[in-house]
Amino acid sequence: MKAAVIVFPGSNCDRDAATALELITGRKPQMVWHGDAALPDVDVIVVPGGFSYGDYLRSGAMAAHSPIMASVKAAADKGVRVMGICNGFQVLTEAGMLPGVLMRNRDLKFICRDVLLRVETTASEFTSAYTKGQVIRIPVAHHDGNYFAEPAVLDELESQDRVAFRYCDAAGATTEAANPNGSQRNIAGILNARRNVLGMMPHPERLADPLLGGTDGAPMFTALLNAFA
Amino acid sequence: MKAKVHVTLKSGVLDPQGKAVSHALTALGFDGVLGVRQGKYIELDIAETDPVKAKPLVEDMCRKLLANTVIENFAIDLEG
Amino acid sequence: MKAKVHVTLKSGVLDPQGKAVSHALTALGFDGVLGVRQGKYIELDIAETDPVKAKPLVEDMCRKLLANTVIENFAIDLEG
Amino acid sequence: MNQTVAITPQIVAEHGLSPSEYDRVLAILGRVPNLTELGIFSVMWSEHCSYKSSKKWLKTLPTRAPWVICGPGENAGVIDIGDGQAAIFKMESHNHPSFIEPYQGAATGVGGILRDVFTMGARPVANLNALRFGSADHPKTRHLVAGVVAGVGGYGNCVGVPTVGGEVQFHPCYNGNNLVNAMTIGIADTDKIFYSKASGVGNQVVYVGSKTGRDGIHGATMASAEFSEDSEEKRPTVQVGDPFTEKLLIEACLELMATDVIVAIQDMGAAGLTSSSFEMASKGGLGVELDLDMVPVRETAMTAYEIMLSESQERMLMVIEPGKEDIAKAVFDKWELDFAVIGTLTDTGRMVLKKDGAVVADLPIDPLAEAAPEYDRPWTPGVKHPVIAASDVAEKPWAEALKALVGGPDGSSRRWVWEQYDHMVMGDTVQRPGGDAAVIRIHGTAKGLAATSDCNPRYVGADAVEGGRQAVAEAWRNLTAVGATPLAITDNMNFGNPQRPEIMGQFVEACQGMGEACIALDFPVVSGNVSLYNETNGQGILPTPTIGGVGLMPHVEASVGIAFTGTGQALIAIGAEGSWLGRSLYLDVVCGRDEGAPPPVDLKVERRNGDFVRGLIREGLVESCHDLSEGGLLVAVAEMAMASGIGANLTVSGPDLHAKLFGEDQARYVLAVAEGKAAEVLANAEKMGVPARRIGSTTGSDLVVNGEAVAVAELKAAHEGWFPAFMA
Ligand SMILES: Nc1ncnc2c1ncn2[C@@H]1O[C@H](COP(=O)(O)OP(=O)(O)O)[C@@H](O)[C@H]1O
Ligand SMILES: [Mg+2]
Repeated sequence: MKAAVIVFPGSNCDRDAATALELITGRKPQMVWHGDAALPDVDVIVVPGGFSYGDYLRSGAMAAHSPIMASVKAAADKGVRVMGICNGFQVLTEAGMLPGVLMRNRDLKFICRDVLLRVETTASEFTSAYTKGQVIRIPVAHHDGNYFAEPAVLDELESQDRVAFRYCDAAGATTEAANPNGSQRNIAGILNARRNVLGMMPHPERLADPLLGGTDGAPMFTALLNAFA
Repeated sequence: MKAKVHVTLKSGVLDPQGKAVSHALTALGFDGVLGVRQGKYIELDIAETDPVKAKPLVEDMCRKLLANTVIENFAIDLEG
Repeated sequence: MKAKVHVTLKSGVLDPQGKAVSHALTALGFDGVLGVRQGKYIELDIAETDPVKAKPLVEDMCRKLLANTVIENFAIDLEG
Repeated sequence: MNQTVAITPQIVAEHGLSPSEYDRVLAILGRVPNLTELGIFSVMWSEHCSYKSSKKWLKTLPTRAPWVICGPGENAGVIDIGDGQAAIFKMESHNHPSFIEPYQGAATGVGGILRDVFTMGARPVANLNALRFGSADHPKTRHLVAGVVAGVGGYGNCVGVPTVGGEVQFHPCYNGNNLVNAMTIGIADTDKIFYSKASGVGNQVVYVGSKTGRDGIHGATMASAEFSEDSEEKRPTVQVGDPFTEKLLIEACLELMATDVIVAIQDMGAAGLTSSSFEMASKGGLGVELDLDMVPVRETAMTAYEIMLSESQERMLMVIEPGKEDIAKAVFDKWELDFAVIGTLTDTGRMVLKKDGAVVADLPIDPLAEAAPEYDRPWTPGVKHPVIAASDVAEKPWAEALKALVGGPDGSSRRWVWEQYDHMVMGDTVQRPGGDAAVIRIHGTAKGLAATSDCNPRYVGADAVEGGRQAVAEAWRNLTAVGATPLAITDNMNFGNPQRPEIMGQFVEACQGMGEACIALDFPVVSGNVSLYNETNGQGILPTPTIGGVGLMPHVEASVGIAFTGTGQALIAIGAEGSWLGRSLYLDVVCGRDEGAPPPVDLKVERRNGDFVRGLIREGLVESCHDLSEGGLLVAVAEMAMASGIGANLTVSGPDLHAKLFGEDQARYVLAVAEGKAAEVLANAEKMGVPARRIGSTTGSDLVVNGEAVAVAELKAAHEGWFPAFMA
């Protein structure tokens, strides 16, 4: 599996994503500077977390319009897998590659902590190594993770089985109390219609190494690896 | 010339910031705060001096960057 | 009645957001962006109907919460 | 033009120079300075830049050890951590700005300390923050807490450096002067460390980063001046931070540092371009000539005075060899940062500033630095307080007392704070906040760094010698409790007005105590910062020498946390039985008495007990470990239980049960060890002459003391509930 990680000015989980990818796939991803004209020929593109352009104006807004995103979009249209984590998810929505927006957290505060997610679909190359309904523990670290879309859009996401993860409690119930940021219908991650683009607020790359306190994030990368085995 | 842009949330979109401000004002003892909505105010200094040309230019800026039209409206005032 | 509040950075205070927006607009190909300043726009719905009383009330809100007068200015418009 | 402003005694006074200091200015120059020159003297001789009241005593602190590569005097301290790598760290205060504008004051505090560290060639890998606020029921406190915490997080999260530890305390002495002490740790290769000493006549002086504006002019003098009631009204200019630009600056500097272009580099911190250029030239024994028209500015018509005194953030000054500008410029262009050659190094020993083709300042560098005032301020020793016998302290039911301690402002969980900080970014956080010390893996290695910040100002206020010792010992103990070898400290000395002999006495005595502990524990001071005049209307803060400690783990996976890891483990107490209630949290919170002498620190015992505990952890004999500090034995055990949800059954026999459970005697730890290892651990302790005794086991979901039970869940609700309820 060949992977690339896009680096914007202000990205800061680019190295974390690369470290996790290398740990699990055994192969170093290519780091692609936003100003580079061409995207290398890869199977997977990660748009990492961080604060591209400081998250000024709106999270992800400026990065979404950088030239490299046009190439990422073109690659996705050809079927390349694109995974947006945290700020990467914000960039993908701002770029119109995923529906909805990520607004300021309900409590207006930055939140960094482990949350529980329920795996809503295994019908994607990102989530196939989990079981449907499985409850996993993954950290969030964001100020703007409050997923919003019009009800019709949410209905469509649900009817097409495109909700990848929801915030839930230990029993798997998607309660209000288990929702860290006020996201509509507890949505933590979604897929595009073609199912080759995933955006999620939680950071699977942060719990992929047992030394860091858990490995529930690792199956995301294993699944991708298997898709190219 | 100057362009003053107001970016506001569409009605129907929940505004956590506005809600928090309203809450905080009440907590500070300000009674009678019925509602608060928070938006952005952006002042642009542009080289264009012809309002007829400036208007669509700034609209384009709003659509491409300054506002996210999924949830936000924008309004533009041009000045001298 | 409605109070429209503009909170802007005092002149001379660094505006990282405005700076970044200006940069991004130029990168998007908008020439002739000479400067950008970003502020907040807050719409308040208040129970008070008398403008003479509303003005000092909203001023007080600005001073206590909506603006930090160390670095920000505020302006208030009252409506209907 | 400012050159024509007449220098009146009033203008001199407004610049914070005393008449005798101004006489010195006249003597050095042999003429009246112009306004720009006066401004330069004023900031260079401010308390903040010159350490004029504190220098004499700071010099007494031990700063050496075989692993110290660079002690105080540079931007940050440097220690050897093996394998060709160094840890570079420092702590710095941003107290006054954070009181006036909590968000930006705290944010720019973090930005400033980050620059101190990466300017030396280190990639910042961890931030800590020690925060002290007024009493929880003071009307301003919540607003300050909210703003400061958001500011610390806003900056650190955006630059992508994890904030892994710190402290939060409340005390009425901080009502008018909160403390914000920020610490950064970075990692560099030992052969790639950059210093600020300029060299090479003819080399270029280069400005990089953000443009210069009119912000924070007089910030350095403000930070050294006592507050009065109306300074809140005057609201002096504070700087606004731009963490995005800082992130670019980090990446750009580190990229350029990988080449051989940089001769010397210095961040522009307090007193901006003035102190950075002055210090670089002064250290190199050289002169410097700057063309202020070349300085990137973001406002029009800035005067020389303003350019030299601006404290705009996210700026650096470098010396590079001529001919290498293009390499440097290409890097800064890539990161879209300003880059300008603004001057050259000369052999004149003078600082010459030009603007609009004219010389606007011409000052001798060495005399100005050497003649910087240094005071031996009068001081009086602190009044000793009586030792309070346990039998003179009311004995309240333990469960009630425990709930009050873990569920009050002092003892409650700080989760509300550290969950607003990204403490995991960079993917190396092995022990997250909430334990004794944070542990991060050194990226790409099996090693780890541990970090903590500590001070108990109530102890220092009661006895500054003992309190100074204790602060250093507690930092050492917290590092030990995770299994790390403590290596060195940075200190942030926060005190009141040094012109009052009793305050100066606190400073002198705290230095004495700290120094003794540093020597006994092989734990030298490698960097630090002094913040004086923390007073409002003559009300000083408690003396607060915050200690930031750093330790090393050869095998990071061997580190332990405070959370119990299972039931059926033996609980072993290391160190003497509790007896000391003077200045304890119990006496203060439960009995409403903030009285007596603080617990004495026996540094030999401290070292012996700590070395023993660390050894056990390294041998893999320990499941979890917690040192005993505020609240004593029972609070420590309760914290271990609450962190895990697992209960414990303890047997502790009276008399003076309250002192045994809540006494704050020093040099103590609680260990949870596998039942099968308990005998071995106790036998080892006996061999080493370390007091150790079995106090109980981990079991169930209740905390049981002598047969009486409290649900851990109930304690946890109180512990986790206080902060969010307070801030709601
Ligand atoms: N401002 C803060 N930022 C980050 N972590 C904090 C902060 N305040 C407290 N903590 C964390 O909470 C835990 C408890 O702090 P404290 O009670 O001061 O510990 P100790 O008594 O062991 O010194 C520590 O892990 C500490 O790092
Ligand atoms: Mg501790």
